[in-house]
Amino acid sequence: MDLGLNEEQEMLKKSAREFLVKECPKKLVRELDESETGLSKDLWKKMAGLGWMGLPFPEKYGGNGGSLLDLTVLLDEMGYNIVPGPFFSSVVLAGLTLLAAGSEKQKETYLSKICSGDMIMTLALTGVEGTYSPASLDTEAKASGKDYVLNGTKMFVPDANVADYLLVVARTKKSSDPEDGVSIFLVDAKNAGLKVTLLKTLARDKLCEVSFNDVKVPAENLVGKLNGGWPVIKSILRKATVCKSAEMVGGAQASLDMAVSYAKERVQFNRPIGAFQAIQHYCANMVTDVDGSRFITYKAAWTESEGLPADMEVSMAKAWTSDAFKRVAVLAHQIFGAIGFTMDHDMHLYFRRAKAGEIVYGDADYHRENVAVQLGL
Amino acid sequence: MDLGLNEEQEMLKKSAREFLVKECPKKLVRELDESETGLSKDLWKKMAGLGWMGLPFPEKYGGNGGSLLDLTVLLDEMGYNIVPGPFFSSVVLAGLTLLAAGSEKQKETYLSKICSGDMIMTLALTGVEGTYSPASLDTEAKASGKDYVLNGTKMFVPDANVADYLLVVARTKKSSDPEDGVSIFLVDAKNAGLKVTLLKTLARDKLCEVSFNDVKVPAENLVGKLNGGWPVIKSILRKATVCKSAEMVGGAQASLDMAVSYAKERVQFNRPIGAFQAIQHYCANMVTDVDGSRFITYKAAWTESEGLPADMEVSMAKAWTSDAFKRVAVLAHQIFGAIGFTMDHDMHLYFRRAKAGEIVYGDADYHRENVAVQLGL
Amino acid sequence: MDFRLSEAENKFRQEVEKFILDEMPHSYVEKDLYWPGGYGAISEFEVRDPEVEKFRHKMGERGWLTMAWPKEYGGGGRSFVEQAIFFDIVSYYGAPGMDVSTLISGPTILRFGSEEMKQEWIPKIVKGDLKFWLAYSEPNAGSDLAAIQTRAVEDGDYLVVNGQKIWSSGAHVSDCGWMVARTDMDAQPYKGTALFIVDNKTPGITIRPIINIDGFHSFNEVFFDNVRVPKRNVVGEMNMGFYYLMVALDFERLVISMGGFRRRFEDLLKYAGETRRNGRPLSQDARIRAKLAELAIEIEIAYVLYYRTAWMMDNNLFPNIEASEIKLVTTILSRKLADVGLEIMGPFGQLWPGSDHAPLKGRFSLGYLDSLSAVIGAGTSEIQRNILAQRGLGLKRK
Amino acid sequence: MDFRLSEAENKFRQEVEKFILDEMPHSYVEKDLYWPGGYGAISEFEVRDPEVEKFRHKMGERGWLTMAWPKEYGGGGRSFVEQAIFFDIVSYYGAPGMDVSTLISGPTILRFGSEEMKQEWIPKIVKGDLKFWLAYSEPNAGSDLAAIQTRAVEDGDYLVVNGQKIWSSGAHVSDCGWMVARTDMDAQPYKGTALFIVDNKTPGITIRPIINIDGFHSFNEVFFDNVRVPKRNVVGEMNMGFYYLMVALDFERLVISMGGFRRRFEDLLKYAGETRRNGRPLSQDARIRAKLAELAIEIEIAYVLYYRTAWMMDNNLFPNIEASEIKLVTTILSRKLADVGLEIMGPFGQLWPGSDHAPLKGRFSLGYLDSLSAVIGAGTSEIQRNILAQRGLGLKRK
Repeated sequence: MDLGLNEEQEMLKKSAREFLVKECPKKLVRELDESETGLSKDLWKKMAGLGWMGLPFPEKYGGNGGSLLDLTVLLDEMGYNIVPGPFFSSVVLAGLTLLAAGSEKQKETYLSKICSGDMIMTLALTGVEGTYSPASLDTEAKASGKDYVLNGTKMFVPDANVADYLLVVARTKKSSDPEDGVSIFLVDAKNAGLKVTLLKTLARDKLCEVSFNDVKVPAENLVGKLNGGWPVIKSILRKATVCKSAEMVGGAQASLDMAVSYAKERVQFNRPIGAFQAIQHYCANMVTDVDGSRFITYKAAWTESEGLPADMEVSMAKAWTSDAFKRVAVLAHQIFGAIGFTMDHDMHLYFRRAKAGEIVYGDADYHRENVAVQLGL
Repeated sequence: MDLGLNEEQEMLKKSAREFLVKECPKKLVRELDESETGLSKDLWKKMAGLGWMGLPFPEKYGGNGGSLLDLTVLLDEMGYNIVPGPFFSSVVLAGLTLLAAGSEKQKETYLSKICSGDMIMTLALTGVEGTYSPASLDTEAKASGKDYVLNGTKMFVPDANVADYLLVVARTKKSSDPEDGVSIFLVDAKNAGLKVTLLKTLARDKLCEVSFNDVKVPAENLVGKLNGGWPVIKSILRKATVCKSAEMVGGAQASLDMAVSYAKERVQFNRPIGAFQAIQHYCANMVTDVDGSRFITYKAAWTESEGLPADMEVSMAKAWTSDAFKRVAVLAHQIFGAIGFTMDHDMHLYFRRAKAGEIVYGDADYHRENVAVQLGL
Repeated sequence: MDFRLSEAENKFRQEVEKFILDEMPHSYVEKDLYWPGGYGAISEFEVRDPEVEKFRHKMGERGWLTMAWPKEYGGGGRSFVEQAIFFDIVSYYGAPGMDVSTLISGPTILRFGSEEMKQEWIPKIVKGDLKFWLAYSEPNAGSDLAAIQTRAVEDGDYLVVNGQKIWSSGAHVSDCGWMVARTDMDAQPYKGTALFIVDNKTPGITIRPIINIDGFHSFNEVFFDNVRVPKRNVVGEMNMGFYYLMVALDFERLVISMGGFRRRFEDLLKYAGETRRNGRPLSQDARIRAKLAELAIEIEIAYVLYYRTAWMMDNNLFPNIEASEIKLVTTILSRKLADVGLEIMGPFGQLWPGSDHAPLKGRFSLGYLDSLSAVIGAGTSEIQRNILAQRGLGLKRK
Repeated sequence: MDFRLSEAENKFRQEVEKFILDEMPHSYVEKDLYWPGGYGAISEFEVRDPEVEKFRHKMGERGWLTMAWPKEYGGGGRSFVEQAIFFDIVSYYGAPGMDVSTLISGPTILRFGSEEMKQEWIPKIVKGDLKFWLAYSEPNAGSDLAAIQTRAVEDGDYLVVNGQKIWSSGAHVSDCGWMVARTDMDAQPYKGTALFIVDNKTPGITIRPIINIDGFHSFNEVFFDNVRVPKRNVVGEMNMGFYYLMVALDFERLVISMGGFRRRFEDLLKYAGETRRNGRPLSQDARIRAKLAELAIEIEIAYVLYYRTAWMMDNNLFPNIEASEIKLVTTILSRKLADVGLEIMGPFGQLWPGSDHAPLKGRFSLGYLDSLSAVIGAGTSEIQRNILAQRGLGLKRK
């Protein structure tokens, strides 16, 4: 057993913390939250310069050859500081999909640009019902000569408003088994039949409605096997789930740290409020939640990273972390009191993200049911 | 609106409190818990002398002509002090069933003896599955000449070990509608084919397994209509549920009172533990739970007592009170610490009953589902 | 016991309902995003709407804004149960109604103010002519209200006020502040604090907006720079303000938007019945059923505590435990209703008001944020638990 | 990172498992009703079973009772991760294992005791010859251990002890008490308390049983009436006992019956799969599935904290936050496992051990009571939260 980070991971963590404090202050986070794009090109370039976009990809595509576990270490820190922008979409959702299923040529052409930060990509998965079940996939792709023609609407596509390309998951065959007949297509965001509408959300993350109206896609843009896309998506969803959990762990840790330091400063009734037992016990519950979330998430990340069966671990991590981050963020707000309820304060930035993180890739109920299935129930 | 007890109810409450403190000390409760019968004949007679057994029954049968609401006021106090014995079985379960469905002759013969305390009766309802669904009724009664012959096993029959008579709910007809074909029989506990086995339980209440082996019952002992027993049972279950809730409210109140007074006395770290904010907040949560339970239960009791549709109110009361009493009892134990974990202490008497009360007549999950049905879901 | 409304109460209830349905300004209904229990999305605290003013005047004419006051002062002479019924209906429809002037200032003036003061202020309050804001909290005096630092120094017929208030809801759209300030920094607050009315137009007052996390401007910081307040605006004795303030806290007991909870829950119930996911209505999911049932039960708990409190007040019983209990129960409910709502709505729940696909106008999404204020405003949950333990159960502080 | 056991660790795990399956005394298995996390139903604290003694000796021979001690003192020289693996297996099978002597007294003597003391006690502890009981708590010193009143007065080569201990698990079936008493009532406890071993056979000791709510006699009150304890039994310096005791609390960190949780959860899972109600297996009920999944996740949380702590100890990191976290997590789990179990079992859940129809030997019914002790024993949950806040997060006490 080795339950600590290795030296490179510790260094990555430390340097990410320092970089983000400096380069991604909360003022910028707030501006990007309120902006249409959510993207700071300057910050994006600097992150690319640090090799973050290439972290989990092989060196031959310009990546750093890191593991999924390395990526979660970085995401933990990105969650700690909050980094708006399409990193998760481009690297986790699109990049890992291309890596898993793309042809050599696709990887050379596109993955290398993702690694360099020159291309932003995202994954358009959930249909109008907003669920992750393959049965609910309602965008269709029909073969037409050398092309495929896509029709349908995708909901909650992250960062489609700034993406250069979209990986679109579409049904290419009707089948009694909903997992059969699903394919993935690389679609140029500039395609005329594609309409992207930014959705206004609680977390002010850039989720989009994307409609496809006779969108023509050349056959060479099929990613992976025709009709064989679902196993790829399943695996990417698992990876995205654990990556999101890691990001949430970071957010929970930051919420705790902020609340504890405020509890030490804020004086009421002639003593720091952190001297009140109620506040102390809130903090004790928070740190317990944060540590539990972190270790269960790292176990899931390690398991998935090693290529071991990880369905149980990943669902456990997401179910627990979704609830735990929410509990932590609520208690942090309780400690901050009225000041935390203002737009100028940082706490709500985390509180919003706790909810967004809980919702995406299945909430706690969804993953508990997955755990029940894995338990053989 | 009138949300207070009337004068008679206040007097009943006060006199019950005083009587029980004197006549039913915890020493006696403990002895009865550990005994085989759970019955103090002396206490039973005194209670009968006060007219408690006849409280909700018409004067012509020797009762006091009180309402169901009056009965819940008394049960609240009986729960507060804890009164072992077959009161609930004889008065609530059997007595109210006889009152609702018995013939005039049955009422004159049996109900009057229940009122005087000279006869103890109970209701044998749940079958081997232990549920309250009519589909699970597995005791059968077959007509045979002028008699009925009963076969089957009843589980969790309260106080059958001291009952003179049992009201047995049996299936007299198979039907696609499980609510159809259910009948109620008055069975002499001395009947040779009847075997009563006391079950050992967490709450040390006297629940029994009762098996019927060709038990002959004369036709005149049919209570209510042949095959028409289920609506009666449904109404009795609703009444029993609200009566049990009232008893639990009393238990929760007692747990709170005991814990608060201990918190004022017990000194650690040079101050009463009740001065610690953690303990104060526990107590605050407890009193909120107790008051919420009391008012929602009284609303249900009043609604049922008035003969208004009360399914929603009763299920709300039982669902809430089951959880609330449990929360209160757990916090009380936390305040008592190690001393509350000893057999000589009183607190566990309540803690055990919180669980027994939660289980009987449907737990919180069961009643929440009922509420969902009532909400039209 | 009788949990039914009396015939008169029922008639009154119908009267209020009809009035609101007939008269409620459409402009108000349109923009209403109020979340029950919360303090951040109350549109009356944002802008002053002439239509709403008119509506309040009509309520005032009926004596409804001050219905539990004695008739001699223009009150409605109605019971607290009737007031509770009124609030229930008003908040069910999200209508504007009582405010600081009618709920806090008026009753305090009636109890502690001079006859002169009553003559000057009460009639206007009764009619709904005035909007007051609450000038209690300061940057270093939140839960610890006794720590206020704003000073009021006597100067002839005036008090000269210097200092700062914060979290002042609707100060920028109100007429007057209902204010406490220290008259003697060395005395205990109970003996060195004045409670008075300050006109917003007095020179030296600067109001700065605070935008809350809902994105609303309802809170303000208010700065006082040598603000001269006539002494006749002081309530009762000069230095007894803190005492009056503490007593006045009891007047706020029944200010709970029970109807708001009921309404939003009905919305959610309807949504769960009508929305299909994975091939069946959400309302068929056992876990969702259980969650909705839990909410229904908790709303009922709040209602029984609510009417019980009103009934106690009508019967001269002192419901101080119940008041804190309701606050705890309803603020927890405020959060839970939003949280469960969002869980049920899945990814659609996060859509913000104004989004095309947002279920139920995005109210739950906003409410999810707004409910953070419920457990903080008007005495945090921790303060409520302290009160319950200390005032209610007699536990010592040390 | 690597969450897998190494080959050696795996081998050791198998070795322990085989040993237990082969050697565990049948008499012990029969009567075992231990509930994970609880303190009230540990049969070793009730009676002294010669079969169990033999079994412990065999463990002692393998060095397993003191496996993380240095080899020079007869320890196993194994890692804390290995000790954690050992505990996991031992508690999974409900086998007897380490006790106060091996977990608390031994390590304290090794760290603070004189060479003479080590020579006298360590070899016997290693072999499993001795059973110690913990003489810490007193009637007025529970959470507030510094308030102990039992006195130890020096008299030549002896300490003369007078006073009373309470909650002393298994005192009546042990050989020696591991005891603290005040040597100087006027000094701070850190400077006026001795830590020493007292032989149960010393005249003046009276042991009275306390029956706990499970119906077990495991607790005792122990009275000391001029009990003469040789000074050579005092650990380290005469007045430093309280300090040693606080340090020793850290030695208990890994005493968690993780395997017990795992085992009881597996039982429950099986029960839910095999038991039908209303025409279908309980495991098909969506709410029951959710509850079982929750338990599985919380057990996993406890496991990651457990191994993380062991790993930290092996790497000379100081896991004091984690220790309190595990205590909180597992004691909450102790209650929840019993509560959910009983909910799932419906009315059958309440049947007590010995009842014919009791599911899973009635363990959950008993466990439901016993879990009340989990959140109290060895530092209440409140004390754990204080520690986390103050020691772990640096919040001030005043």
